[in-house]
Amino acid sequence: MDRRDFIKLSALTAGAAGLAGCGHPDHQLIRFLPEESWIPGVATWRPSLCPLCAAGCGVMARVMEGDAEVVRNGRTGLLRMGLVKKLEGNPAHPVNRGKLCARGQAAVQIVYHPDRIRQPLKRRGERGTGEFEPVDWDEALSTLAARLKQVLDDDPAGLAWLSRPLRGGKRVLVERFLATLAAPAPVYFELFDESVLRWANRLSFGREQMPTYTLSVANYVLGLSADFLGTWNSPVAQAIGYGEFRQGRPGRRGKFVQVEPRVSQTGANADEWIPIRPGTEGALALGLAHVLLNEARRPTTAAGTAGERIEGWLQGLPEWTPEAVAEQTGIEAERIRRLARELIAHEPAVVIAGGAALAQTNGLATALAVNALNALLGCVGALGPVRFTPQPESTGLAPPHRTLRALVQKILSRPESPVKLLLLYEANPVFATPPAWQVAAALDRVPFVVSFGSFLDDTSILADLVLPDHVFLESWMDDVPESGTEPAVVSLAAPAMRPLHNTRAMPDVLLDLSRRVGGRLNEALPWKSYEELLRARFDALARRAGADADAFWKQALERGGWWSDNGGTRAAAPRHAAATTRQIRYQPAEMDGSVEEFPFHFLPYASQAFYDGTTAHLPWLQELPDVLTTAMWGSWVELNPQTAERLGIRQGDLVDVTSRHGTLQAPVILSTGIAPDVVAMPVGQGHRAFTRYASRRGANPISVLAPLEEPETGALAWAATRVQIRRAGVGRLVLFSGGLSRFPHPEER
Amino acid sequence: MEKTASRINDDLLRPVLETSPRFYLAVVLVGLVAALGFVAWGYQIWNGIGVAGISRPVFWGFYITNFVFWIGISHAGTLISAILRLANAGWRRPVTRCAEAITVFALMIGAMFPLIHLGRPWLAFWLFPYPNERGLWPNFRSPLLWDFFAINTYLLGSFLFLLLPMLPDFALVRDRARGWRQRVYGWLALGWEGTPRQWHRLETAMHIMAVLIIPVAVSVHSIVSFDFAMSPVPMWHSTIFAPYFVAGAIFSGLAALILAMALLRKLLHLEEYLRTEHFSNLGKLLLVMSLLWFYFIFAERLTVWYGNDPAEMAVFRATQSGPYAPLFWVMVFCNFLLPVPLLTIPRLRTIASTVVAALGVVVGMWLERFLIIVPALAHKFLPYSWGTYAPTWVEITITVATFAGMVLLYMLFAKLVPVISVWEWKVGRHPLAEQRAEISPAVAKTVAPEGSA
Amino acid sequence: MNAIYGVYAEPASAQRAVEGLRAAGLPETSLLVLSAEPWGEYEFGAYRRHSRMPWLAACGGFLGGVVGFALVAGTQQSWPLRTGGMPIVTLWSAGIITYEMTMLGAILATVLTLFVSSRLWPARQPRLTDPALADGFIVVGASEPPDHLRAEIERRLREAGSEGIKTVPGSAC
Amino acid sequence: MSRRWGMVVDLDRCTGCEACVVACRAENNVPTVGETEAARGRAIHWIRIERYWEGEFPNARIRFVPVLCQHCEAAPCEPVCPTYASYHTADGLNAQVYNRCIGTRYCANACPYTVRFFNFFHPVWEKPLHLQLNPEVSVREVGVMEKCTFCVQRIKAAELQAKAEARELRDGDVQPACAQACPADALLFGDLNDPDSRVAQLARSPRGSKLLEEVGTQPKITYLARLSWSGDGEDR
Repeated sequence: MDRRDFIKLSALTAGAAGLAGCGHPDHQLIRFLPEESWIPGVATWRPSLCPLCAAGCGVMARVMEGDAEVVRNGRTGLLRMGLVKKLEGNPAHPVNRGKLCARGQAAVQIVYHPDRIRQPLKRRGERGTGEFEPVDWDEALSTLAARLKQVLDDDPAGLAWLSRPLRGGKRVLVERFLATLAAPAPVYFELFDESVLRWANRLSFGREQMPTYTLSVANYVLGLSADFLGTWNSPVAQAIGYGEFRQGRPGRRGKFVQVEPRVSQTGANADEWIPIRPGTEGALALGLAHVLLNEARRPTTAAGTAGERIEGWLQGLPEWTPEAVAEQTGIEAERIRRLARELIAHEPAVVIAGGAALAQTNGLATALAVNALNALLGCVGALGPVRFTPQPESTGLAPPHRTLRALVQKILSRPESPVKLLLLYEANPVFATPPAWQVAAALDRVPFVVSFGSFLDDTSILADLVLPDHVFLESWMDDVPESGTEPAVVSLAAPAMRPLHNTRAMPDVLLDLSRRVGGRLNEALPWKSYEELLRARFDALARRAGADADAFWKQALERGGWWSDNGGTRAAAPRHAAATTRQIRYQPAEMDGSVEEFPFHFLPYASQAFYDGTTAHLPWLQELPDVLTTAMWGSWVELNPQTAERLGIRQGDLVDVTSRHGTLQAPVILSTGIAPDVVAMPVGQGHRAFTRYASRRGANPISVLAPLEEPETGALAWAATRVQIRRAGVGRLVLFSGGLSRFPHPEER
Repeated sequence: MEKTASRINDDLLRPVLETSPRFYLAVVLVGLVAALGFVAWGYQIWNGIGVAGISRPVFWGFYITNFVFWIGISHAGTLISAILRLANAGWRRPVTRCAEAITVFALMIGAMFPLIHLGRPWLAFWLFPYPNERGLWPNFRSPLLWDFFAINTYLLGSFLFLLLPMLPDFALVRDRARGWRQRVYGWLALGWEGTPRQWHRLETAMHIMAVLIIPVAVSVHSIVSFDFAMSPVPMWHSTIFAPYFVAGAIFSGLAALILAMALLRKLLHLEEYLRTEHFSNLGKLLLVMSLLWFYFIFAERLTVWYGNDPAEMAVFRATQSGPYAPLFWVMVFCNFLLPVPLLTIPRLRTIASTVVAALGVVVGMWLERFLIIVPALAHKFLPYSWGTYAPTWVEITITVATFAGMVLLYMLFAKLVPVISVWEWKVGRHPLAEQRAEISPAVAKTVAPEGSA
Repeated sequence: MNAIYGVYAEPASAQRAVEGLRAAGLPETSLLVLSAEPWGEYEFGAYRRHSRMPWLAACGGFLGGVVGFALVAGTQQSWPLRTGGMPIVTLWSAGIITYEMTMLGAILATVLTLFVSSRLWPARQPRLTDPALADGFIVVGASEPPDHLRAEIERRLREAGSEGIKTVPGSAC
Repeated sequence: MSRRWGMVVDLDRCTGCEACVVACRAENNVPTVGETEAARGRAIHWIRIERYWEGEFPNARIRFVPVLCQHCEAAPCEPVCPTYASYHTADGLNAQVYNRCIGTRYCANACPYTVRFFNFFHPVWEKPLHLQLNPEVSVREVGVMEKCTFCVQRIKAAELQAKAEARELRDGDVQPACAQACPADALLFGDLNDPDSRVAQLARSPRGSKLLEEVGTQPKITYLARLSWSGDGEDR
């Protein structure tokens, strides 16, 4: 809005205020002249992308006009603008085909969250107290530019980037930004990043990426601790396939067996749930392979490279008899034999391992064993249920957990932190790492921390400068889903609405910053805006596809991205040469804490509503009853009723969950679907700070985790902690279901 | 004889004509408690009905319990006095007015509860059938509309039933009092003279009213039971409900009447008028109703138990052995185990023990209403959506306030109106009073019927 | 009002007074009997004529019932909204309202009949009151007595055992 | 021929992911009540996924049952409402007219499925969360019952659209928010009076049954049974 508009408008509102203005403060606001024209009551649909997990679903945003209170040019006023009212799946998008999960549906609340950061903030009080004062963008950026220059002059290694794993244009931008400045490579961190499985796929199949499970072609699914219908990999795509698998093929209903220590939302759908001792999923896979190799006379070579990775495979896994495996896993030998026979009898069959199965010190061996089993079953490849989405560019990342630990160690290695400036973007490691990693202590020692966050969370509250990003619906978005789709996909979306607050898109801020810093950066990052960067990337894609660049761009914007229509088109997808040829030996998982002192296996799991905690600030999700426990607005610990009775604990009692690394308190929910020596707890609550809805609510299971890791990838073995439990009083549970969890039996009258 | 008549007047009109400071003090105290109820109600209207303890699925709680309870109490009066009047039971004479007053006040209080419990009480008038701008009439299929008609009919009917025999007593006060009382009571007496024609018409009217009011009373509590029985809620959807509620209503009404009489007797020194025989007779009635109540609850529970419908059994178990069991067994004690021995064993049958039994029944019947409403709603068909209920201070305050309100109304009534029908009491002393239908033919012959003159 | 009357403590003497007045030739319409309690078991206090009150009550009831049914059926049809898979005019539920309105009609008719026939409505002042009435005495006398009978009436009233003779207006005794 | 909107819920497809629950909330301006009120049993979810455990460890199994208003033909909630706030529309919807509701909560008691929800307090959307509100759905005030409408606003919009294009409504033109979001296609919506519609065809499935059929409410939602598999290779 320019000055003239503003004057016109002031006159207009002065008149209106004279008529109706007294009383309500809303009426005294300036009414800005609309920047775009809207027909009242008519909805427009604009493609966008769901930013909440790595699945990368395409969404359609329903935009309608409305009066928003906004700040423009330093003035607060009402602006008639297009507002996103609802998110739905983009029907054309190959990943989610018009469907969207609960978290994706709730993502719209991120835009309108009352605690969103509305303008740049500068720290005022002590670090971590959350006291900030607003600054304007120019001042904020000059401060940052000055700092950056100072760091670069001193030693570029003093600059660090910490974010969740990035893909597409943002990754290109950030990596080129850092590389040009000769700064260290970006550090990516995400709790449930599945780097173990990626690494295993690289070793087994030469693909360092998550697999795509095409359940609609499977006849038998054996799940190993993978919550593939809820929170794992590409849940919407997998759920679509699951519907087909069950009832989409007349006369052919797929069978589904889930093996896991605690019934997950996914396991709840299984025809058969088999509890297994945590960390022994790999042993089961090897036991099944043993039966197939020895009874079904499958040749050992049928598993190809994937089999060669396993020590003893080519010899037919002689040690892994069902009896030996039964001893480890707690599953009867007969049952193991039966499962193996079923896998053969119901081809194509697929084994899906993920989540807690791989979050062990032996996670890589487990993943490799499952890969080999799948290869033996012949289900990997273009026609089988396990496929690999062609990737237009390299997806390989340095194993994230290891890089974060390296960063922390680097900061703590010297009395004065060698990292002088930390740029923080969409990662919350203070919340999502075990205390022994000392992330908070490390961040505290960095002299200047800049956050691009839209909210003050456990990590960004430590920032010295907050440069709030646009949220996804206000930004140019792109993404390259690595699984969940058969054709290669590069998603693209223009902003679905104008920014609500005085925020700026992170990529544009980086570009702005590079102009301010100047020099080599200007040449390396020639784009004026992120939009231009994306356009350049799509022009390259268009060239590769031999299409007209303008039409290609326009079509991508309309559809929500580019994907090859016939599903057969394979973009250049690098196959990694096997990093190593050595064989992996399966070792029993190492657990932190002795069985005697810490009798219970502690199983954190990604929660249905909050995943890893990034969506805990959304009231819709706080009030979403967890489907298995019906709990809302809090944390809980799941306990087998027999165990609870033995310990004198009843539902709703508060318990201390103590590991060697800490104690947390949460109320108990009794569940028949959990092994007696396992306690489970959802991740997502227990934020020290994360808006009015999530701050100091519930408990954070990560805060008691041991810092064990999978040795090859350095991934956190987040399911490898043992705990003890003690009743601590009466807790408070908020349950949606006030009744029984089962139909009452016709008992004795 | 004239001395006696004056003494009766003195005894029975004294509370009307003289007021002690203690009365004012009591009125203020009781009135304060009642006023608290209005404060709580105002708080509820201002903040939303959510300040009450109801929730999903127990959408009805204390308020509807109180509604059913007070409507039940209202059956004390009119029904009992009408039946006794028709049966020409002489001992009824000092009892009828106390009883009828209970009816009117209990109905007034009970009828408030459907309004108190509304989510949007300011729109309560939408329940009334009147031509309106919305062009929308209320839904006559709804038992709540039936309640509206039944309660209004009953309230009007019992008010008139109470009012008519008061006219001669108003005339009496008018004739005895001086000053403002004379004017006010003169106006209230509507020019009552006491001619034989008036006496005759009054008695005929009372006879017809008694005949009419009994079926109305029966219908009122049947309809209150229909509020529940028309919904497919486990243990509500029952054919036994209408008579079960009517019996329960009479039961609790009788108990309330006994309590009221005992209080009046003590406070107004009416020992000579409300005598042991009255308590003994009412006690016998209470005993009969207690047995009848037990018969109903037995029939209801036995049927459910044999039916073994899963949904009904859930409610059955919740009340009998589940979370509501303590309340249930207290109810059985109060309504059956306590009153039956107290009222059967002659040695125990004193005024005091009758009062104790009545007190038990009032408590027990309140619990019975609660136990009909809450456990059933809390255990409907889908166990996932079962729930619980706990009242809040708002509901408790309003409940207590209505009891205070009842006491207050009764105190004011006893202050303004002779609480024992003076003329009916006097008639009771006539040696031939009960034989007036059989006037000796010799006397009758000398009479020239007015019509043929 | 012009009246002359005696006050009697005993119903038997009141009966004698009534019979004496009749013997004196006082017309039945002038005979005045008042009491604070009904004396139906004595001839003077009995009122023989049959009342039409039950019939009027029945008529009121019928009228109320018709109004009740018309209200239900009429409103249900004036804006026909379907609920619960029931017909638009629901006889079973109309029955309840019809019943209640019938009873209401009958009750109102009864009370109205009482008020009108007992001259209580429209409200007015009593023709005669005497403080003795309240104390249980029975008033027997003549209202608007013909002048030529005054002395005779007074005598008869006294003979019957009156506690005192009063005249209205004016005072006696 | 008039329409009769109905739904089929395939329990063999439902995964309990609760996408429908949030989709409904977003579409229909369902208020969030907050922790304290939710703890008192006052959370509002027009559609919920009931889960029932069967058997004991280690043979425990779970059943998910999405429960929403069944839009019964003989709906017990309708006749008990004194103000016609709850009534039956010509196309078979069990409608709730918020403006007529005075909050007797009688309908909620009468509903055997407990799918009616009450606004115990005035709903609050902390600014600027209110900007998300769907302008096509009214916001309910304190003291008013609310429940699933089968997204009547979408039905009306689709009918208008069809009229504008001078054509009949096609099967699949109307999708309530829950069915649209459901990844596994467990929820399917359509016209039961059209024998060729997918919903009518599936409603005839031998796996079909009605929830609490015995109560006599004649619900318009058909549940297709979840099949089970004993593990020895046989379907049951």
